[in-house]
Amino acid sequence: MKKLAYYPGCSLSGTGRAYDESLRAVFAALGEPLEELDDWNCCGATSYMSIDKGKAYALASRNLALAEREDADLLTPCNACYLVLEKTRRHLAESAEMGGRVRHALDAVGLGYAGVVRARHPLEVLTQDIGVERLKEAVKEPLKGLKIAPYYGCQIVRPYATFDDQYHPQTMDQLLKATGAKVVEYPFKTRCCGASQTGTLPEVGLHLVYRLLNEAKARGADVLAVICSLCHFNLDVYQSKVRREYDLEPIPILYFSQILGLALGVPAKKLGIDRCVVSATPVLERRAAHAA
Amino acid sequence: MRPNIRTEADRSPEFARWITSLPGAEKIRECMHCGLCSASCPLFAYMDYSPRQLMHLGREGFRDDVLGSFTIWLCTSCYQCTVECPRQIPVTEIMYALKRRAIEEKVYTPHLPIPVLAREFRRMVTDRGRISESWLVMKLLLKTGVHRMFGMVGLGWDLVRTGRFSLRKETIRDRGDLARMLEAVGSDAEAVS
Amino acid sequence: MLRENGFGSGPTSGGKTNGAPVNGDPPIRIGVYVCHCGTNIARTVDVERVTEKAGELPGVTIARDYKYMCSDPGQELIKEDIEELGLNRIVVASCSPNLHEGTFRGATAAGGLNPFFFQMVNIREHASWVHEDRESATDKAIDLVRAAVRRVHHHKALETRRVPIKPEVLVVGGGIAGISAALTLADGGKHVYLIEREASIGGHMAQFDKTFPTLDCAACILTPKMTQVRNHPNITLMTMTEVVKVDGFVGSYEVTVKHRPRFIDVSLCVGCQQCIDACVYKRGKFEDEFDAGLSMRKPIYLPNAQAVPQVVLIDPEQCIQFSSGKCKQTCVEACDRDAIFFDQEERIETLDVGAIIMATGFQTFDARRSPHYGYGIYPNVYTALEVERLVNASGPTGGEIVLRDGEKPTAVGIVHCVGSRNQKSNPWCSKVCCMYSLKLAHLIKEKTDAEVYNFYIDMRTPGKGFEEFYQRVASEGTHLIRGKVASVYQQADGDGELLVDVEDTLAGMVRRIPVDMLVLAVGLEPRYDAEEVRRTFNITCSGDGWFMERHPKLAPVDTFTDGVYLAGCCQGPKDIPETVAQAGAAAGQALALIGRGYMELEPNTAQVIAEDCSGCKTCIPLCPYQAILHDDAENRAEINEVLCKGCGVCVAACPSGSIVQNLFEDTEIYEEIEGVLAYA
Amino acid sequence: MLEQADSTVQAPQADLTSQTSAEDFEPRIVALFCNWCTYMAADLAGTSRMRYAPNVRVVRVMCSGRIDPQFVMHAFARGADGVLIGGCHPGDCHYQEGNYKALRRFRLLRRVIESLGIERERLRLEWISASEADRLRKVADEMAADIRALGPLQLSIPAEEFRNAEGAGAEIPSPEIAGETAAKEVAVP
Repeated sequence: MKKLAYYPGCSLSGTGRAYDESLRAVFAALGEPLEELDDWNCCGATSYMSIDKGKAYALASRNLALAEREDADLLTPCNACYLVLEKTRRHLAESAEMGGRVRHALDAVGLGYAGVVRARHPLEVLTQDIGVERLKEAVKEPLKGLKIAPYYGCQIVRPYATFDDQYHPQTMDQLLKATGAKVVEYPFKTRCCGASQTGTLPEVGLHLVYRLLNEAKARGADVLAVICSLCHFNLDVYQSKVRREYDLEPIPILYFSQILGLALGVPAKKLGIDRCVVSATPVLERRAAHAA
Repeated sequence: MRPNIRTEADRSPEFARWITSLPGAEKIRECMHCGLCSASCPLFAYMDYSPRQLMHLGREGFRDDVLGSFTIWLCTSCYQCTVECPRQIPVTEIMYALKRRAIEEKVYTPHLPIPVLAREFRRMVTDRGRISESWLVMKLLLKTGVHRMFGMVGLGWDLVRTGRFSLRKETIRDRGDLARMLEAVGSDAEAVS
Repeated sequence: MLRENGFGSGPTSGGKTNGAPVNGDPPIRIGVYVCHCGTNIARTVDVERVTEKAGELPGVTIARDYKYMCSDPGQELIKEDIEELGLNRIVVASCSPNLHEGTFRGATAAGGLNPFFFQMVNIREHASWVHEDRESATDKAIDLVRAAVRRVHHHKALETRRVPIKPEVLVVGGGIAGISAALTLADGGKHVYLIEREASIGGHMAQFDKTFPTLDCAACILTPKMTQVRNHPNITLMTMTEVVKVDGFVGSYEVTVKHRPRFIDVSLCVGCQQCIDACVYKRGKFEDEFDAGLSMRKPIYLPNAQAVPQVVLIDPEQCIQFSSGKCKQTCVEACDRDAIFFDQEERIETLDVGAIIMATGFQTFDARRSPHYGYGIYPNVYTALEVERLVNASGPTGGEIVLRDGEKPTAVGIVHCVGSRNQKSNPWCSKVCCMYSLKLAHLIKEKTDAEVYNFYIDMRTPGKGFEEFYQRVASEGTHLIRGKVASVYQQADGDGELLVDVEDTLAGMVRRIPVDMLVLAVGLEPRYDAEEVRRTFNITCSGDGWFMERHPKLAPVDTFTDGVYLAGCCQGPKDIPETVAQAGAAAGQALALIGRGYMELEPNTAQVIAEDCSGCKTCIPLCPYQAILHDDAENRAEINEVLCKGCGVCVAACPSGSIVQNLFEDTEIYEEIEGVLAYA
Repeated sequence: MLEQADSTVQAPQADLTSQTSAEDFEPRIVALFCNWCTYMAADLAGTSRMRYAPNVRVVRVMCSGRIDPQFVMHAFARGADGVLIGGCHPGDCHYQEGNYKALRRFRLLRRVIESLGIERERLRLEWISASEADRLRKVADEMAADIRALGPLQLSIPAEEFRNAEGAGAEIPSPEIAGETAAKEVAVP
């Protein structure tokens, strides 16, 4: 397995702290502790691309160059970061013009980029490199009785990810099943959560969030598992607003890594379970009581 | 309200040439108007023109209709349209290009928070190399109307309560390097109108 | 004359022989004719300049340009010039030799010359149609004409060879295409081997209920044809049979076929089906292929009610006797004809035929490849072929259109273009889906009175009576919504109801429509093994995988391999009347070929110049047709002209340059190369 | 034989020098196409109205296996800047396996021409089936561009030696010209 440099991205040090905490805990529990990429910078996300393409690619490529210096691939938990970094890698390979401009810019600060660094998502690394079997063996507290709706969001399956099916992705399903939990059929696995529109155009974003939550509820899910901090933000933090507008029972939103962490026996505190606005504790306690 | 009739004088051949010269966008000439982009778009419900109509207006050169459309600001880059399009039109990338051009030409609705977010985002990344989400949100609210902030109070408290609201200003070490890089990469030729 | 130069057969000098007598023959007098092809050539190539330049070339007596050289007056021109100007070589610069070489050889012969004193120059497909710049296209045309003029000096009088043609014809595939072709040939008095891979003939058409636009019953028109095939004295029908190898060439193909065991003696079984009743399986356990998996059958079964031959078969993958060897064999007991043989084995046979008709058909697009329609995930998403079986009175529901739970649907969506018109699956239009979707809309409406929604991109109804049918279905109140369905999902609390998201592009809005049945109008595509079959028969596939016709307009049923013809959907999507028409055309071509009894072969064979051959045997193993033998007494190679196909491999390999190929002599090729390179 | 050859290598050198200025240099490419696949592809390119570089001049043979290495040498000697050989894909030969023979000769021939100082880009073998008109277009365009970049063919060896190579035939190239490697290659069937 090629060395991985952990690229948390900006959200994971802010609103997405629980994702950062739980990922580090899970990888440590599996004997592969994460090493953070030194002095990484923001990938640029969708906003920067909306203003200046060249600068957006330069910004993202600095991270690729830093990883290349360490001969590592980037472990990228945020969907948006994953997409931006993969898109940058491909675009620089395909476009001689942009490739030239970006290399020139990297050159100006003594960096180089030959194009061998890939962005890799934890789902991919956990299912392909570490393997579901190894995870299964490491499970200490099987999550029997917990019903989970797996939500992948958009940018991880479209348009660049090749490690999973873009209509019916399975990697998170496999990981969650390995914990002993039940994965419910969820048709909106890859629908958009509204991204930053919840903040910029609340009436638009909230409806998208409502549909996702309502469907999960209707499918009998106890929790909704996510893989992206922006999805988490929308589904969790905005849930109270959604419930003010629509009739909806609360449903806690957990990062898939938090769920894996619980199964691996990591204490809830270390997984940031208490960082959910919609508390997951009642659901988890109910399940534990039921299982006992 | 603009009258629902257009003459040839409303068309900008330059705009049509520009849009079809974007990478992959020559394919919009092959659009067969199946509407997959529109029907698969999660934000369609709020759009004035459907993505399909926007592509068509673009290839016909109706610059003002396209750049003035709300649609381009609603795109969240979920790439569903790009993946679905039977004629492989890179709709999402075209949306990006349209946003860039609209910002460049300053033709978007004032007070529309999306371009403001984009600009503030850029400023913060350019200065510090990373985004401090709490600061970004606050700036956005200040720039686009204080009234929104009141609705956000409960939300902010939720974040503080769960330890997710941080006023720390995130930054990278080699800020000088980053600035030099962004300078050296030059500006986009595409944006020239 | 080149031979005199000995080892190495160096080329002749540029102008040395041009216009001068060759070996004491009369002086070379060449006529060059440059065709405008209307504006097809003249638009891009300066025909006058080409003609003028040609006139200046050594040996050229006359150079003319003409609007349409292939027309009667055009050919007449050649004929008259030969007679009046004493021409003895002809060059025509026009289209591809694949199109009109025969025509102009004919004109040359009509003028009294040996037809092989002719050379054709392709300035349409190779110049005017592929270039835009008039000057460079004209320069290229001039170069090509110069090459031909230099080449034609060295042409010789040649005779075509005649070889006899075997009168039998092989038809591959027993769908409506193969059936029609076989019957036409058999009625014409020719013996036909009709081979079919499945256990019954009938193909896809046998599965359909009604046919558009007339709504006549498919079985009623097909079954009599199938019976005719079985009873026709000139047709040998072989089911469960596949071609494994094809040797030989036009007029004399040797086809090796493999008969898969049926475990039933076809000559004994009368189709009474008592064995099926007696089978140890009390009811069907395996998906019935003919019913598109909507009903269950036993391991011993009749392919379908109208099957021809009316003979059962056993699926060895499913029958207990084969898996365990310990079945009670109740079927054997029940058979009073003693027709069951568990020990039947695969059998190989060789058929000698003069011509072959490919009628291998199509397969429908696998709807799972477009996962967003939910086929295979939601039970009430069907393919059109499944619905054909539901509608069919002899189908699994006796013609009732019902959902999996037996309920009648109240709202049905029909999605056009599934798998078709999409760069990610099949870019082509499958041609029949619009019409069959309208037909299903009509039948569903008639039988269930459900709301029917047809989701189409473009409604394509060009055909006799098609537009009228479209109008009729529209008048019946079917919702015709112009837009492609983007997603289908089943609501958690929706009673199995499916929600369909589609942009109604005419209204400019997205509509979310609940249906309880969704029908996917899957397109047509080449069969999964088309590439393998193509190789077996040495024919070509076009880029999209369909078998390729020799010429899209003028030879639509021929292939590039002489004596192999195409019928039906193996060449591209077609409806039934078109398929039948094409099958007739293919049969007609085969009849024309074998009816003549012989065929003329291009005289491009190779010969050994005996006195130059050193007997090194280099050429002998190279010949793919074993046409070269070694004469031990004389120690030299000898070519059997009857076996030689004229590839020229031996010519290029001969170290002593002692093999020559007619029409492609070294000198001729050298002159051509020099001709295109010489600066004017 | 030498006398014969003398008269063959007439003017190409002179002609070439007269048009060597880089801008207006248009490569002359002789294309030797088999009748069944690549010639058909060229016809299809025509009926499909594809546009490609006008530098290619097609000479038709029945099979790529008919192509005598001397045809190629001769084309170079007479001023071709490039030679393109087109045949059916392996396994698709109309005459079973003539294209394999073409491939064998091509490999050898490439070494020979390289040892004569002719850049390898100037000789190309492509499998193009009757349906691959688009591929033909691509190859023609690519080759024209590649050779335009190389400039006109300048033979770096004395004409006399070149004639020897040509006369000897590339099936058995004379070792002093083709080099030992090429000579060894002959021994491999």
